[in-house]
Amino acid sequence: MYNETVMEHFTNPRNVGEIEDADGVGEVGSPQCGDIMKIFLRIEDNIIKDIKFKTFGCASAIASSSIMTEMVKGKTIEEALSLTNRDVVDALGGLPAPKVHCSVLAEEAIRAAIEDYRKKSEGTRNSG
Amino acid sequence: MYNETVMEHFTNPRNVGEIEDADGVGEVGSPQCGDIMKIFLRIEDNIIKDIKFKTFGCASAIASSSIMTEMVKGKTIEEALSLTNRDVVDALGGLPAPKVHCSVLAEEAIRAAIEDYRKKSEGTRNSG
Amino acid sequence: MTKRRVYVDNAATTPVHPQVMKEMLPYFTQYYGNPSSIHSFGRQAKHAMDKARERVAAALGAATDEVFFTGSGTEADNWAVKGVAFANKGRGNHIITTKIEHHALLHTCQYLEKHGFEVTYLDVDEYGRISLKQLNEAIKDSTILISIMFANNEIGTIQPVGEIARIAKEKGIYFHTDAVQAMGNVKIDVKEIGVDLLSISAHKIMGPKGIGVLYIRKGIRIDNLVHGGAQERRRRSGTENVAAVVGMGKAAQLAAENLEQHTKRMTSLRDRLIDGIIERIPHVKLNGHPTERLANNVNFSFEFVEGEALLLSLDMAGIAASSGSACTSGSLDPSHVLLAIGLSHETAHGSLRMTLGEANTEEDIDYILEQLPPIANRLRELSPLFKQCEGGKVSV
Amino acid sequence: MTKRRVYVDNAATTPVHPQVMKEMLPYFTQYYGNPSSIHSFGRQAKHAMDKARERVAAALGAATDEVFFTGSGTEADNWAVKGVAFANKGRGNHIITTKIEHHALLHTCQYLEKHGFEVTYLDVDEYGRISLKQLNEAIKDSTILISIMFANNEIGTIQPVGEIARIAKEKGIYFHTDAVQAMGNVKIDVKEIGVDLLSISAHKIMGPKGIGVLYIRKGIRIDNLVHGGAQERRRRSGTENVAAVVGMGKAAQLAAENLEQHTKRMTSLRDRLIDGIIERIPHVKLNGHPTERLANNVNFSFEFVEGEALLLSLDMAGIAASSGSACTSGSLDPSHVLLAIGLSHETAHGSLRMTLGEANTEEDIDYILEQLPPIANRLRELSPLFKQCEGGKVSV
Ligand SMILES: Cc1ncc(COP(=O)(O)O)c(C=O)c1O
Ligand SMILES: Cc1ncc(COP(=O)(O)O)c(C=O)c1O
Repeated sequence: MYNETVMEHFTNPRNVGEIEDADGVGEVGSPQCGDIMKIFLRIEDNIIKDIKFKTFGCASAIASSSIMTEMVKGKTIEEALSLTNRDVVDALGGLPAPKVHCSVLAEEAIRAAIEDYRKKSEGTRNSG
Repeated sequence: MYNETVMEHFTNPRNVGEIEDADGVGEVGSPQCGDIMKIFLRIEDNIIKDIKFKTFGCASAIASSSIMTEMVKGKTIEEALSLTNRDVVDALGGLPAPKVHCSVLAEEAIRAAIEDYRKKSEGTRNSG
Repeated sequence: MTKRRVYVDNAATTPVHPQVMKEMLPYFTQYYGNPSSIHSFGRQAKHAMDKARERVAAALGAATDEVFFTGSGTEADNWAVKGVAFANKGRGNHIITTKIEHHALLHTCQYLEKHGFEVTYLDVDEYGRISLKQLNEAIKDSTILISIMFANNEIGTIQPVGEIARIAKEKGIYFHTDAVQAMGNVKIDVKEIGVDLLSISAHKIMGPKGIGVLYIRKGIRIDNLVHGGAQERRRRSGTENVAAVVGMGKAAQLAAENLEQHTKRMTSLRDRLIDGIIERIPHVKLNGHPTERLANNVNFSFEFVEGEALLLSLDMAGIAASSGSACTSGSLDPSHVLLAIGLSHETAHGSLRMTLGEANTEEDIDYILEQLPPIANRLRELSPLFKQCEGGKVSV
Repeated sequence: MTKRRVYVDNAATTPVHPQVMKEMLPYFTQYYGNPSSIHSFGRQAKHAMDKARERVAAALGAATDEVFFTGSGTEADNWAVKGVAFANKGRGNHIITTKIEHHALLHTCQYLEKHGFEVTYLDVDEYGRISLKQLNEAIKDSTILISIMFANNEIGTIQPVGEIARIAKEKGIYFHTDAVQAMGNVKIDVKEIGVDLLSISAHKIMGPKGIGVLYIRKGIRIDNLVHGGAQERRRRSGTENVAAVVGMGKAAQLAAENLEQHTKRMTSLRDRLIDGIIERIPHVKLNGHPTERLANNVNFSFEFVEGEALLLSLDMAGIAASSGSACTSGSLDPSHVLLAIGLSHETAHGSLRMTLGEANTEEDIDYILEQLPPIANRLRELSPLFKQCEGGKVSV
């Protein structure tokens, strides 16, 4: 069903966990749909210094989260925002058709986390 | 499909043939239905001295003809007329349900031949 | 070291029993005749069909001419419901079934709704049992068929089919039951139950796939589903699948003969697995009825984790299980059965079904009990829905 | 001395080819998973299904997602005709077929006539061919489906399916062909023919019984026949019959690969048998087309004798043949196909079909040619329709 890359990321997901006092947190999906992805960002100088995730979902959701965190870690915010779900699918070497939405979730999750970071930093800027 | 008695009568039918100048001849069935039975009788003193048949039809039609000729040979006309298709089926040790009509044909054939004999002998009596 | 492989997905399908295989084998290459042919090859095949039909009839307490072979359990279900519906539409257009039927039943009913029939889908309680009171209330003058499954394929809950049959008979309504999962795990006697139509499938009882049986009580008005040649006393056409029919005959015979011993063993393994999971893993919920459940069915919800991830992790440990019915595990929707017993969507997503079979041993169960806790734990740690407290205690 | 057994009823059914059997075998007891399951047992089964589907697609010149496995050729025929009829009844209610279709087609059409559809049954000529002119004339604005068999199961006559397809396409009407008998005996390329739907059955091509295929061209509007789980891309429900699907795949592959060599050998054996019978037995008539006929089909009428008696006598000599289609030989009515080509009832009753297969040899043919004349002769002597002239010459 899944290729080796997907299975490898499912079995040994990278960057699992939470970041305390993260600069940005994004959560997408819903338990009803069977997938929730939560992303924690540590950002310094517009660069994603650290990223962690927690995912409730199937193997492809976990693998998509994992590979996405690898792809954006160390990148600028703009680079991270240019990531598409297609990039995630390609990096995983493909996903079965009914599972492609998991890669969409990964794209949405990193965007949500960055948006949260921007809101927070605006807040900081405004109040600072 | 057929029991051994039926197959034996089909393979080695008794009293096959025709009787020249028979005292009575009966033919029942039709080629459309796939069965024709023709019976030839030699009758002396009200007794069936000889009987022959020719049958176009399936194995059970041939077996029914054969065993029927054996059952009535040497019998009086009245005895022959009392023969029913059930007797034929029983003597054969049973026929598959869709083939029971073959035994009916045998009953009808002997009746038809006897009727022909009676008509002919009435004719003889009347003219003699 | 070869990895241990533990197959606990016997409600999805079972291996063919060696004795069943042995009886089937000659009918592929040696006795290959068409049972409709009158020559010796055909008669051999016909004879085998007759014997298989007798065995199935004996296993169900039916007469041989009430046993009709079909191409699957699904076809038997389709035939029962569509056949009765179309043949009796002069009498009424209302059908009663439940919310927890197999898709073979549900999608057939939905199809009939598009063709002028009205269908009532009965609720079930938290254990998956229907209410006889609700059934009684649902019956109308136009009701022509009640179709309620004998035992559920996901949660194993057994329905009170005898009482349903009594209600149906009283009202002069046909009663069909899908006994695909019940067969081999529960005693089935069609006359004792008083059922009019009953479906089974061979591949759930160590027979081959692609063969089912519909029991049709004598005198039932029912249309054909598959038209053509005169096979199955003109009621179900197509060259008979002789080898599979022979396999169904043997499988049904074995299922009936070994019923008591089999269910005793399954119950003991099942309870060892249920108790072991409850002991070892927090935040789990047994789905289905505590006692009125199939001897081989274990179904748990694991809070905070998703079923497929659980399945794949177990699979990597050599354990083959399922999350809901075999048919839904490819889908994205949570099981309609788990929702019907009142689970939330996320709890339904985290369900795991393990259905035991002939081959399973206590060692298999212990292996599962060893593998499952760390797997559940790992996935929970990945899950944003779950927070591990520092003291090792678990909270949400 | 063991009696010689010569099976020449390959249009009724065939033995499973050893290579087919070999590929099927592991899927009963070893790789027994349900292809819908996501664990390794399920994936093995799924993989086997995929491979079989590719093989069938390659054999028919179809895409893999145009290949749908069914429980039989009969089910494929039922599905094609009912599925198209019900899905397109908004566009019209008229179906065109022929008088010589298999019962799977005819009885399906008769059923549809009871449900508001109008069916035209085309005549055939004395060789069993339809007239394209009559077909053209039969087409109305309300025509939604033309279903005409590729090759006839009784007399082996092959229809001009390519030209029928062109006519259908021109008028925007779906064209289905029952290729159950054609498969393995005629080249089939669905794209080349331009057909929309096509049925085949494994057990006619040395595959197992109980498995068929319906080719459905992409974009065709068709209802389901069997509702339930999501198998076959939601179009045909029921746990996949994996072993049989594997068998169908291999059988289709072999049929396509060996086509040329097989038909060459069959044609030579067939003609040896036809010529031999005509030489040795008076008052016989070859039924079917002299050239546009299946390579393995021999069908004669023997005047003055009845077919079943002929069959049983041949059977006692170890020769397994048929009188009309496998499905009609249990019945009492003469074959509708033989009546449609203009035979009288009695001539139709006296028909004998011998359909050759892979296992047959020249020695088999010579054995038949040795056994058949005295058998025909004996039955003719029993027949009141036949009189032997004294000089040994034959008259009626
Ligand atoms: C022309 C034709 N169509 C359909 C069928 C039905 O196929 P099956 O026996 O697989 O149902 C047959 C054979 O019985 C046939 O010869
Ligand atoms: C309760 C129930 N009904 C019907 C079916 C369908 O049976 P089959 O797979 O033989 O079509 C199944 C299994 O898939 C089942 O569990």
